Amino acid sequence: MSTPLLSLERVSKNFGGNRAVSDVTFSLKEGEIVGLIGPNGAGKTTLVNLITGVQRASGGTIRFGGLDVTDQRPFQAARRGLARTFQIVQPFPAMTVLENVAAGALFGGERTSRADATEVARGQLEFVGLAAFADRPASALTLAGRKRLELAKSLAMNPKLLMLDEVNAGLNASEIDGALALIRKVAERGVTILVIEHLMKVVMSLAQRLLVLHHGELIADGVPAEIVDDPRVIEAYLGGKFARRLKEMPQHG
Amino acid sequence: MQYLQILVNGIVLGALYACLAVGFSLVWGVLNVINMLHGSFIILGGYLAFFAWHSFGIHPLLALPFVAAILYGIGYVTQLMVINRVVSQPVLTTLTLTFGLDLILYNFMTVYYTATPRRVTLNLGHIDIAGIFMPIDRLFGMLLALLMTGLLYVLLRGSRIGRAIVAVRMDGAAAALMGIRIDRVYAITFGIGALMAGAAGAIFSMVFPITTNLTGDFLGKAFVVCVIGGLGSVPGALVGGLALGIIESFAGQMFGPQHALTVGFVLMLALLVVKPTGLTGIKGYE
Amino acid sequence: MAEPLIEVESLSAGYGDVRVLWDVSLSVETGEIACIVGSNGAGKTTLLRTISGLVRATAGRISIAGEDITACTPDQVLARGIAHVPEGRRLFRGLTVRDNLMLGAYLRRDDAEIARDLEYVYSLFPILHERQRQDATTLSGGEQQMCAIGRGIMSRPKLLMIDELSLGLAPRLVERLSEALLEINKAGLTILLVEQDVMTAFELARHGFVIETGRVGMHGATKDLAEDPAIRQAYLGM
Amino acid sequence: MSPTMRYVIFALWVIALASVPLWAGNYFVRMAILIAMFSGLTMSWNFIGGFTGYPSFATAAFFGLGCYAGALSQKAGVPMVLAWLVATVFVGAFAAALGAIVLRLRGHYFAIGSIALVEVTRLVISSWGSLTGGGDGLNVPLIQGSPTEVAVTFLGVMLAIMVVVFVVTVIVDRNRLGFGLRCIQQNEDAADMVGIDTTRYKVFAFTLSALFCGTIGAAYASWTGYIDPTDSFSILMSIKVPVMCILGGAGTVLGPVVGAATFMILEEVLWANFLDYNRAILGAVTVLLILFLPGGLLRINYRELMARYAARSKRSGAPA
Repeated sequence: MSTPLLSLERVSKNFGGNRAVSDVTFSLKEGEIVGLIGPNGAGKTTLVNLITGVQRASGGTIRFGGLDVTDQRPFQAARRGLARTFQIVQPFPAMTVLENVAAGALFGGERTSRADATEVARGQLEFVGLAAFADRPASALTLAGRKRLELAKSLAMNPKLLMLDEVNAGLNASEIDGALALIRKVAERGVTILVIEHLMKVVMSLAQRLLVLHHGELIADGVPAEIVDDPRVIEAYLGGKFARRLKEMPQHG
Repeated sequence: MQYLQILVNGIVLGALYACLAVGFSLVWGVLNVINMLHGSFIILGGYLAFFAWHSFGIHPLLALPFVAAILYGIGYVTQLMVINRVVSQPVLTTLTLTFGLDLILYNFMTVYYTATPRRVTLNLGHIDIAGIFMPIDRLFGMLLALLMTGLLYVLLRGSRIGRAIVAVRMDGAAAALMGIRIDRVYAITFGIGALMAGAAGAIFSMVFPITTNLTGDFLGKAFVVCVIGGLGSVPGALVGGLALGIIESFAGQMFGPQHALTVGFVLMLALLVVKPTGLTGIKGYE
Repeated sequence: MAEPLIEVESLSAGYGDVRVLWDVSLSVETGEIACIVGSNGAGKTTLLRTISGLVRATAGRISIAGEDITACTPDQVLARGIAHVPEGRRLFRGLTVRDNLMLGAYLRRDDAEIARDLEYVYSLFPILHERQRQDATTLSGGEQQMCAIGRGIMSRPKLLMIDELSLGLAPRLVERLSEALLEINKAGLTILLVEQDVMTAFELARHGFVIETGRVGMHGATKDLAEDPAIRQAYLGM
Repeated sequence: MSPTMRYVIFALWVIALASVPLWAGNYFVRMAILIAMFSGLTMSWNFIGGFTGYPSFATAAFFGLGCYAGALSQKAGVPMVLAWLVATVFVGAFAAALGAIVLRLRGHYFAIGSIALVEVTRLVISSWGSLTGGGDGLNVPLIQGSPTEVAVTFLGVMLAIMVVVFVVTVIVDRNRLGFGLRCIQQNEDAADMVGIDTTRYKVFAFTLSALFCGTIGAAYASWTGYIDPTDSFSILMSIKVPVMCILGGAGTVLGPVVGAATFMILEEVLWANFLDYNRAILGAVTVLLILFLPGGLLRINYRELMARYAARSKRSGAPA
């Protein structure tokens, strides 16, 4: 078996007395699409922050491509090929859409010149369908547009692993479908993808494997069909009483 | 015995510093605004007290409530009409704005009062206990400063408006859900900040000669006290003020009085870098 | 059928251009307990924040006892009788339990009545009386929720909105809080409960609304909703 | 505005300032020197305050250290121009060393820290009497020549520095560094996430903002022939410079030049006409600027303004 692209070993994060992430262990193979799900406050974003060096793990080891990256800084993560989009989109608002993506190409993708970076950026905007907006300021885009922009910016960094934090939050149904189609297209390029979602619905059709986080602990790791019937998952999402009730009900689903 | 004298001098100075800085600290902590007007507010308070005494023979103690009320009014209106418009903007904006306001106030003060040092001379004599020398006006000033600071503490802890100020500082959105109007509380807080500055000025005028040339120095002291003690709390300002007073007193003895100021600032820079939340520090504003 | 106390009609709202609520309608009758359930991120909290005036509605209408409050600021909404216990309790650090409770009565000036209401809250939750001089944020999670609910009651509202009653609390504490809510309700207060834990909400409330991605899906009597398998789908999305 | 247009405007402005001795007296030459000097300071501040968005009030610290480094070098026998270089390098090194520490602070704390920097440097210089002459100040060897010759020389010097800072600004604006700094200004966390080594970039910007303040300070000392701590480390300067930059348009290439010129001319007019109230009027200008023109003169959409004005006059002109 080849070495996994990303592996976490007993990773924890404490805030004061709170344990936001505790003893999480999992790994991602190259080319996989994996969903990381869990109710709000489960520690998903914290986990992504630990992987990208925004926050430092209180314990455990994170390896990326065999390299120990537990103590890296975010810009190092970016240059190593770990890109992410934010739950709350983080564009450079006063810059144009093109400049936003070019920033990704220039600094994260380590392009040598701005002209070169701009060229790459144009290609990525074409890919995500924002080419027509290239010269508009990023702040002028709709939310769905800004999410695409985030994606283009991350792709311009030429990532090996792309982490999408709640890419669908705030989008309507048709926009979500568009976003999912786009993610599949990205996956076809061979990029490993970790989709972070609190809505199970979204990742069901997309991911080959699901990781479920609850109260900072990894409570399930498996294929989607198994996950939805996992009593611990149902409890995490609908509450303990509902889970018990469901068990007593003769027929469901 | 000499050290005891230095310590006592430091404590007296420190009490005055606490009173001088506590309003600045409150404004910074609650509004997240660095109020560059604070130094001029102090001098304005001092001048008002001086002229009340000099022109009308009103004892500073009697003038103090009036001075405080005038400064409160000025602060309240300034915040409500001007600063509230940009209060949530970055520090460059708010700091520059209050600096602009300070230029205006400062200018009018120098034109009307000139920069001549002035002092209310009460000639109360001095006391001498166990070899420690203490002019009574200083002692009186210290007690007044502590009293004012204490009153602010009681106000913040025990009154309806005090609770509202603390609530706004801790959690603006939750405070709004209590029916608290944030813009009004900001204005009241800024008014209290100005009031405390004015009171400190009035007290200072009984102890040292004051002049508009001192506005920058006073503002600098307020910075240092805040950084040492942490933002927005009365106990923090008290700790910061006393610490600065004592440190300056000893530093003045050891390195000469002209270095006392430097030591305070160097200490503040060091502290900023090591522990930006101050010694007692609760982190401001979440 | 009883008069609706609060009515929300075709409400839309969001943050900037991020629209969170789409055409939401619901009403709560005077004297009842109603609940809003739905998975996280569905827009429940935003709905409460919009009713409270913390978030501006972009379309639609909110009214209490027939009076339009769509454009009201938070203090005006509170003055008209809607109190909001926010998600995560949001007690004020640095203030005692008693001060936190008193802040609930910030808009009131009738000191004698305030004192009576304070006694009432203490009788509902005696532990708060015991801890009244303690910094409110040093309380345990359940006690904090009691304090937050008490703080809501202190404004003497017509409607009490509670966001995530059971969040992070042990089942035993949730039972205790539920009993208290029933008692408050019996005393005449209408309650709108937002809850992640479906069964806790359904057991307490008579009417329920299910919010899915910013829209009201199913609604009706909670005893019917509880039997509906579609609930599970709304959460797990199969 | 196209880049070429910017360069043309700047070149014309420099030529205009350089031509002042040809058609006006010493008063105006002095004014031109000060405009060039503050343009240089304001463009310097623009690196950290405009491009990077860090509210630095440290200008006076760098300027003052430049004054003293230059003056002391000259007194020690270093030739004048070399002394200016010494001052430049010294102040640059000082900022680089300190930047790594101070730039860990953000927002209000950075602002206070930068103000403290001015106070500390001033206090150290004024207490170190044996070296700096303390509060009595320091005499700097004057250059030979008639007052007019001296003034013309220093006009040339200040304009040369101004041109250099402008060229550096243009270079920074067009390459990777400027792009990265803008990203930091817009959103520091996001900048970090796209692979920008934010700490290094910020230290760079801070050092750039200091470097030429050092040169200008040293040149200023040589020009005036006398410096003292109060004048060299004036907190007023530390705040005037950002105000100038905001007035023109922080973060733009030409904004600092426009702002410095506008402000200086305005200040001079006020000085001349309202001797007693010039500070108050300066304050009022600052307040109005912050409240009504936060983006600066260069960011006003003049075309739209004209269109609106035209529309209004048409409407009011139409029969009722």
